[in-house]
Amino acid sequence: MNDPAGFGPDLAEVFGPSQSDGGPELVQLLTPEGERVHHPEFDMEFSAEQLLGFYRDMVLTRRIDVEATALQRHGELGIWAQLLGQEAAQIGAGRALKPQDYVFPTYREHGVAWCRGLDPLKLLGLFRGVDQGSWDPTEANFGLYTIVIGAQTLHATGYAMGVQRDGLVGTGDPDRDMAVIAHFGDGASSQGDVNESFIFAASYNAPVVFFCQNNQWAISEPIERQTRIPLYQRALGFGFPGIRVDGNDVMATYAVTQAALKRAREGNGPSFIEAYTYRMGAHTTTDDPTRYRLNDDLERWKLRDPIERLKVYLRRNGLVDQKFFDDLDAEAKELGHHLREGCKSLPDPKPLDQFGYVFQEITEELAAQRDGFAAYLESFEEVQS
Amino acid sequence: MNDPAGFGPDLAEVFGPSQSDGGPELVQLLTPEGERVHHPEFDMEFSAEQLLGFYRDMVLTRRIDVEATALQRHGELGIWAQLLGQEAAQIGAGRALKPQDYVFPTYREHGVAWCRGLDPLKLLGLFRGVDQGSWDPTEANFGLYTIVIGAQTLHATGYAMGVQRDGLVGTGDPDRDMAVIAHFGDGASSQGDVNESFIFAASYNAPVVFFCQNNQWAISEPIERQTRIPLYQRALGFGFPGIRVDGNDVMATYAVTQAALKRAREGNGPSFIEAYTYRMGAHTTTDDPTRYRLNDDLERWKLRDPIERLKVYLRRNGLVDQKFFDDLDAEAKELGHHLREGCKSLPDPKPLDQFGYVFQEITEELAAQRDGFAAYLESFEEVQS
Amino acid sequence: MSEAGMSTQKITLAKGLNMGLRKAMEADDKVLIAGEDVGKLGGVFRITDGLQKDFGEDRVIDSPLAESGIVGTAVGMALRGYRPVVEIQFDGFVYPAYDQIVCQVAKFTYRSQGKVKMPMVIRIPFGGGIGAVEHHSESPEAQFAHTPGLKVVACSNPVDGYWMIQQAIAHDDPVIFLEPKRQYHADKAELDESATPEPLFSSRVVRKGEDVTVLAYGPTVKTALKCAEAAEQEGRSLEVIDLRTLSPLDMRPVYESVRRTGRVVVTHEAHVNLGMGSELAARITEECFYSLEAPVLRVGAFDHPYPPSRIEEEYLPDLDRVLDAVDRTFAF
Amino acid sequence: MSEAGMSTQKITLAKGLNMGLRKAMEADDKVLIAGEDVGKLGGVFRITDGLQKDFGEDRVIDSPLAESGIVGTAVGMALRGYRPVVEIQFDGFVYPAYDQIVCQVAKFTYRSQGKVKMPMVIRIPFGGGIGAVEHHSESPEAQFAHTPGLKVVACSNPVDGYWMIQQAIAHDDPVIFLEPKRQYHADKAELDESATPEPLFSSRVVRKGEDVTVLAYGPTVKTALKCAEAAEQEGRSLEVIDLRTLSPLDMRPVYESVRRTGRVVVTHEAHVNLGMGSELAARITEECFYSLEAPVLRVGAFDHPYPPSRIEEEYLPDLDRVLDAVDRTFAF
Ligand SMILES: Cc1ncc(C[n+]2csc(CCOP(=O)(O)OP(=O)(O)O)c2C)c(N)n1
Ligand SMILES: Cc1ncc(C[n+]2csc(CCOP(=O)(O)OP(=O)(O)O)c2C)c(N)n1
Ligand SMILES: [Mg+2]
Ligand SMILES: [Mg+2]
Repeated sequence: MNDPAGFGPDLAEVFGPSQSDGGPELVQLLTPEGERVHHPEFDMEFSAEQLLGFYRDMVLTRRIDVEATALQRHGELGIWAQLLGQEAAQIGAGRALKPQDYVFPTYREHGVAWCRGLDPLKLLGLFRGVDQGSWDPTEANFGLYTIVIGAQTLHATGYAMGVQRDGLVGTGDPDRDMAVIAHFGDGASSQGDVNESFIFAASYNAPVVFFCQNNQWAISEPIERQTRIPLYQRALGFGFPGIRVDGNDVMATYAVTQAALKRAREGNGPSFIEAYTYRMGAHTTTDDPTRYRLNDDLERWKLRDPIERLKVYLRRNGLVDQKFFDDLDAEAKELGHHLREGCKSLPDPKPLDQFGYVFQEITEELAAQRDGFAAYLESFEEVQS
Repeated sequence: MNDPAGFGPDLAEVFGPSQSDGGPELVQLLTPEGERVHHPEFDMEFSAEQLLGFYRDMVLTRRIDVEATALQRHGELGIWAQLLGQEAAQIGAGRALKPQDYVFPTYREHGVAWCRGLDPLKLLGLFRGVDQGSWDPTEANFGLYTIVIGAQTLHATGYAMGVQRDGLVGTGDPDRDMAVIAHFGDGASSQGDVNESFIFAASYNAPVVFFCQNNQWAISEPIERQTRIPLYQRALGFGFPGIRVDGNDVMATYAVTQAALKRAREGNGPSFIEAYTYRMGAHTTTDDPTRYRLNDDLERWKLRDPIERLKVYLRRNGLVDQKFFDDLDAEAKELGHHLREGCKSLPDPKPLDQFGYVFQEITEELAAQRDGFAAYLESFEEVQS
Repeated sequence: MSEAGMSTQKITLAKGLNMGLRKAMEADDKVLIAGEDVGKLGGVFRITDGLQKDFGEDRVIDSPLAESGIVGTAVGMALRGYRPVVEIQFDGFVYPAYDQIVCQVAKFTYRSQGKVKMPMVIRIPFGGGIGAVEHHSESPEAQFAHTPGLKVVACSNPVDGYWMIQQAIAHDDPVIFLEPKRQYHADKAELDESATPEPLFSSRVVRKGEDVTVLAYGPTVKTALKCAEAAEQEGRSLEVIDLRTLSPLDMRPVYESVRRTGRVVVTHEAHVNLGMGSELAARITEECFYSLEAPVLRVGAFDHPYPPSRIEEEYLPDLDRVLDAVDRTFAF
Repeated sequence: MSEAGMSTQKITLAKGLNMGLRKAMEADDKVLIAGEDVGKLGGVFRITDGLQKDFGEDRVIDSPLAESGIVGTAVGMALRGYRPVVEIQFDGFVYPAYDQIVCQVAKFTYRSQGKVKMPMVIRIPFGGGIGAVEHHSESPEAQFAHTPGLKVVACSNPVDGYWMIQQAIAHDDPVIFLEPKRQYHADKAELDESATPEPLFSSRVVRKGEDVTVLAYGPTVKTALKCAEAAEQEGRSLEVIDLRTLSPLDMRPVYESVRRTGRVVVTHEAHVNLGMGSELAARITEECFYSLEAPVLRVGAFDHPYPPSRIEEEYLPDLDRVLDAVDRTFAF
């Protein structure tokens, strides 16, 4: 992609390296082989406890995913958006948050939800069709899942503008300062809303971190359809920094996200993180990726499995014993049981209640519709009895 | 705007210099003082004939603007969007086009329209309210004025994708190869549509030049509200080159636009030009800029007047004689006369005709509405007669 | 200000809205204003004139030129506990924000089963008659009224402007707030700030009559009132109702009126096809079937796009076209 | 293929649309398809299955994930003489493109006084009943029908799907093409490729009857036909009309029917408030005032957002609710 017309900057330079392995700009602290490496800017020490915590989070998150996928196969969920392969990106990001930070997720942030302490059962409601993912977002500062691609990035930016107005940025008190994180996918980066959120965030220097999981695919469309340069460079065009991190490396993701959040909290404005990862499963349980991608790719990415590499590292460095794995296994089983049983007993929504959710207070108009419907339903019961 | 958190690239470096004079990256071939300067990348020789042509174009374009503004004051136009100060940007861009190229304008591209050979009278229709700017866009490959900010940048990109499909890019024959140019303002750069057009253009490597007149203002909002880095750098985030050119320098604008169009025609894809200029007048004739900007700024920009500097250059280099100015004066007067007389005799639209413009063929439904309206109107005439 | 005898003054609609916004901002510091040019310029119609000066740039926010961004960030601010009042510069420019409005603003409360409040006001200067170019004279109300989760109101006069904007801002659900732009600087009315306003979501009989019910809102209320005067000359008594609220509709006074008159004409600037008139006609016919002497007749914009401004007055419903419809209700 | 006796086959709606698209692409190489996942994947509903393989990436274009971009670039391609067929992945995702659709697609011809053609088809899988999450079951038709400059059609069965998509593509004005997604893979029908289709913008009586006229389109046509069967058991004869075209409306067969039956029920999945039923009710009442034995009754979605899928069948109009309305038309 060089420029024979000699117009402007050298594009080869701007475009950067091929994207297949993330390129040299990829921030990494743990290689796919479980080798600890260092980075001039984002290096960090982790305690054994922290690492075991990450490991546990990733394993349990994967368990949630596996259980939910099975529940869908058994007809208990209408659909499920799998996160298989993206555990490190989500746990790294999720664990970097402070309690006061606020998260705007897409529909796939099951791992981040886990870090926020949301009962994973609550995630199933949307996919089972018993609610719209109707948890209280203020409970764990974890917003509602958003299905319209990219819409939540503007909400995050506006929320961050609110935080600024509340005087909770750059106070000097790290336990008061707040940051907002907006999750979205590589495909989402093409939406007008996402680009507008960059503009607003830059214009107001809002304390928001744009966290993009580049899992290489937007359903069947490869990342090359959305951008011809590494995605993290998009941010530079808007005047704030972008970083590409190995999204299958929980340490690196944690380190980079933590730095970005700190930056936001301290009043230094927005930043963009591209967590370079791979969607190992289907887009959702209704998707058939064999129609559009090569098995070889999948096999290659399996070698970069986020859980495996941390396991190798923990083992190799004697940070873990068999009991840890056994306990975790038991915990995962317990979690699976919780989800299976819980899912089936999620209460079905009530048709008449729906009229009452539309507004803070039901309108006469809606009440009349509800009452009419109730009378109609009763007339049936009368007939039947 | 440096980064105490040490996150990512040095922002001071990325953000570039202050924007008040366009900064060192400004491509310039003629200084505000009428001094010819050279540029390592975009230097170019101009014949006297070319320069006199530019001069004539700018003077006549300004005359159109002045006349239209006066017509509005006299109640002959409902509103007028002035281009005062932006003549060089528009003539430089307009003259760089080949006949086969296609232009997507905003509502202020009167100078570009002039270069395409559109009778300026046609521009008045929209502002007088006798039509919607309803010229035939295929006549001069000059699209219809677009009022919804940024919408036309997507049309331009799609048109360019069509040109690609027609095999009219990179044929090796400079008289067949086509490029498309999309005009828009600094404010427009914040619209989702504009950013999406960058994404599509980059993704398909479409032969489109994004030509942004940064006139420093979007009505009352200064450029700093839309971007905190020089606007031309936006393009880099999308993977294609951006250039900032002195939009008050017709030579430089011509040189840069020509190179960008050539690049597009030859199949090397999109590029972005920021023509750094200033809106010397009000946003439109209904605007009152004294509410939001300093007279000092205006005075400073008057010193960079695009017409004056070329005049100085032409004079100083003996490329022009008094007869040229006299002839041009007469021509401008003639043009003014044409506009004044023509404007007043533009035929009013016919209410009944409107029903027939909605579709290629009127529907029964609309025909019935039209006929009902006609009957109603007739009933009045009967009453009155 | 509100001392006895001192509290009335003659104001335009623009002034009423401006005063109402100011009151709302004084009353609750969570109230924010956002939009294009709302700051120093005071908006292209000057409705926010002086507010940024007095309340600062943090509360009166000049936005980048991106309507989806304006509404989308306002959603975020509302989630953070603010009460954003968004200005859309002209009706025709609300569409880039349409997705955020119908999929996000309208649905947050429902989606969360009432746990999330979305107290947002989206102000839209609407309607034609100001000699503008394309996209500056639209009447998009039916599209919002069709969307569950949004409330839609239209003011028609200075006093309502003053009260309704305050009520809308104080309301906990999102409100699309339509302002008849051709009325901004047209007529003055006496404002008594010490009065008690009617509820926001209520329609109002603005002229009593016996023969035909004329339903109007926003810019056509004035037209309807003029019709009533003209009709009176001809011995016909029109009852005029200013609907004020388009969603929810307040049908009680409408039904009550129609049961008396048996004849209805609805007039709005929006296109007739699937405009508010369709819904009103359908509901009235269903509820007052045996009272109707004639079908509900609708007088609105013809079903072509808004025309070039030189002929807009022939396109918009006017006195004669409404009176013609009134006549026609007697021809059935 | 079209040899005598060989030309009929049993197809689903998905297949009919796929075959129709293929025919259109074969007939005119200016026809392009664009949208998310329309290429290798063949679209999430497989409507474009195999087309990219056979017509290449230049004619079946996988787009970046941006609906405004998809429609906006399609406008540009149409200006260049192409005939783009845009796929919106689900009804709820048409809104980011709403501005381009209502301000650009709908207005180019009018703006240019007919000089510019805008031959674009925007395919939207619409309606509910597939157990999906939010935004995947919307019925946005009324908003488009309210917009002058757009034509809006809805197919209801495999054979119509096959013909109507070809007719829409061949048409020189923009067409919003609604496909009832729950029917894609539901029923099969016999397609005779050698038949001559009815005009695109025509409604069709799909079942003759005497007592009540039932108007339906898209997914509710099947419901209406089932009602007619059920009603027959009870000795009531329903006439069912598949509207097919929502804008322009083809009212002739409707009026003709209503004048005979005097009773009308309209059913659609869209919200009742300002849905197509409002317009139909208003027009029918105006035209057939003295033929009506009862007001036009509307059976649609309740006026709350589309609910969680476990209860969607109770939300959507069904056999019982339509029959209930039929009964009610006799209660006036
Ligand atoms: C506005 C909009 N358009 C289309 C869709 C349908 N859709 C759901 S997910 C998806 C792909 C998203 O890709 P990406 O952003 O990369 O996220 P990922 O699914 O890979 O996590 C699409 C097209 C949608 N939900 N919203
Ligand atoms: C979508 C949309 N929003 C708002 C407007 C109202 N408006 C007209 S021009 C303008 C400012 C445009 O600024 P810029 O893009 O810099 O172009 P300039 O007028 O300076 O040439 C605005 C806000 C519009 N026309 N379209
Ligand atoms: Mg992805
Ligand atoms: Mg500008």
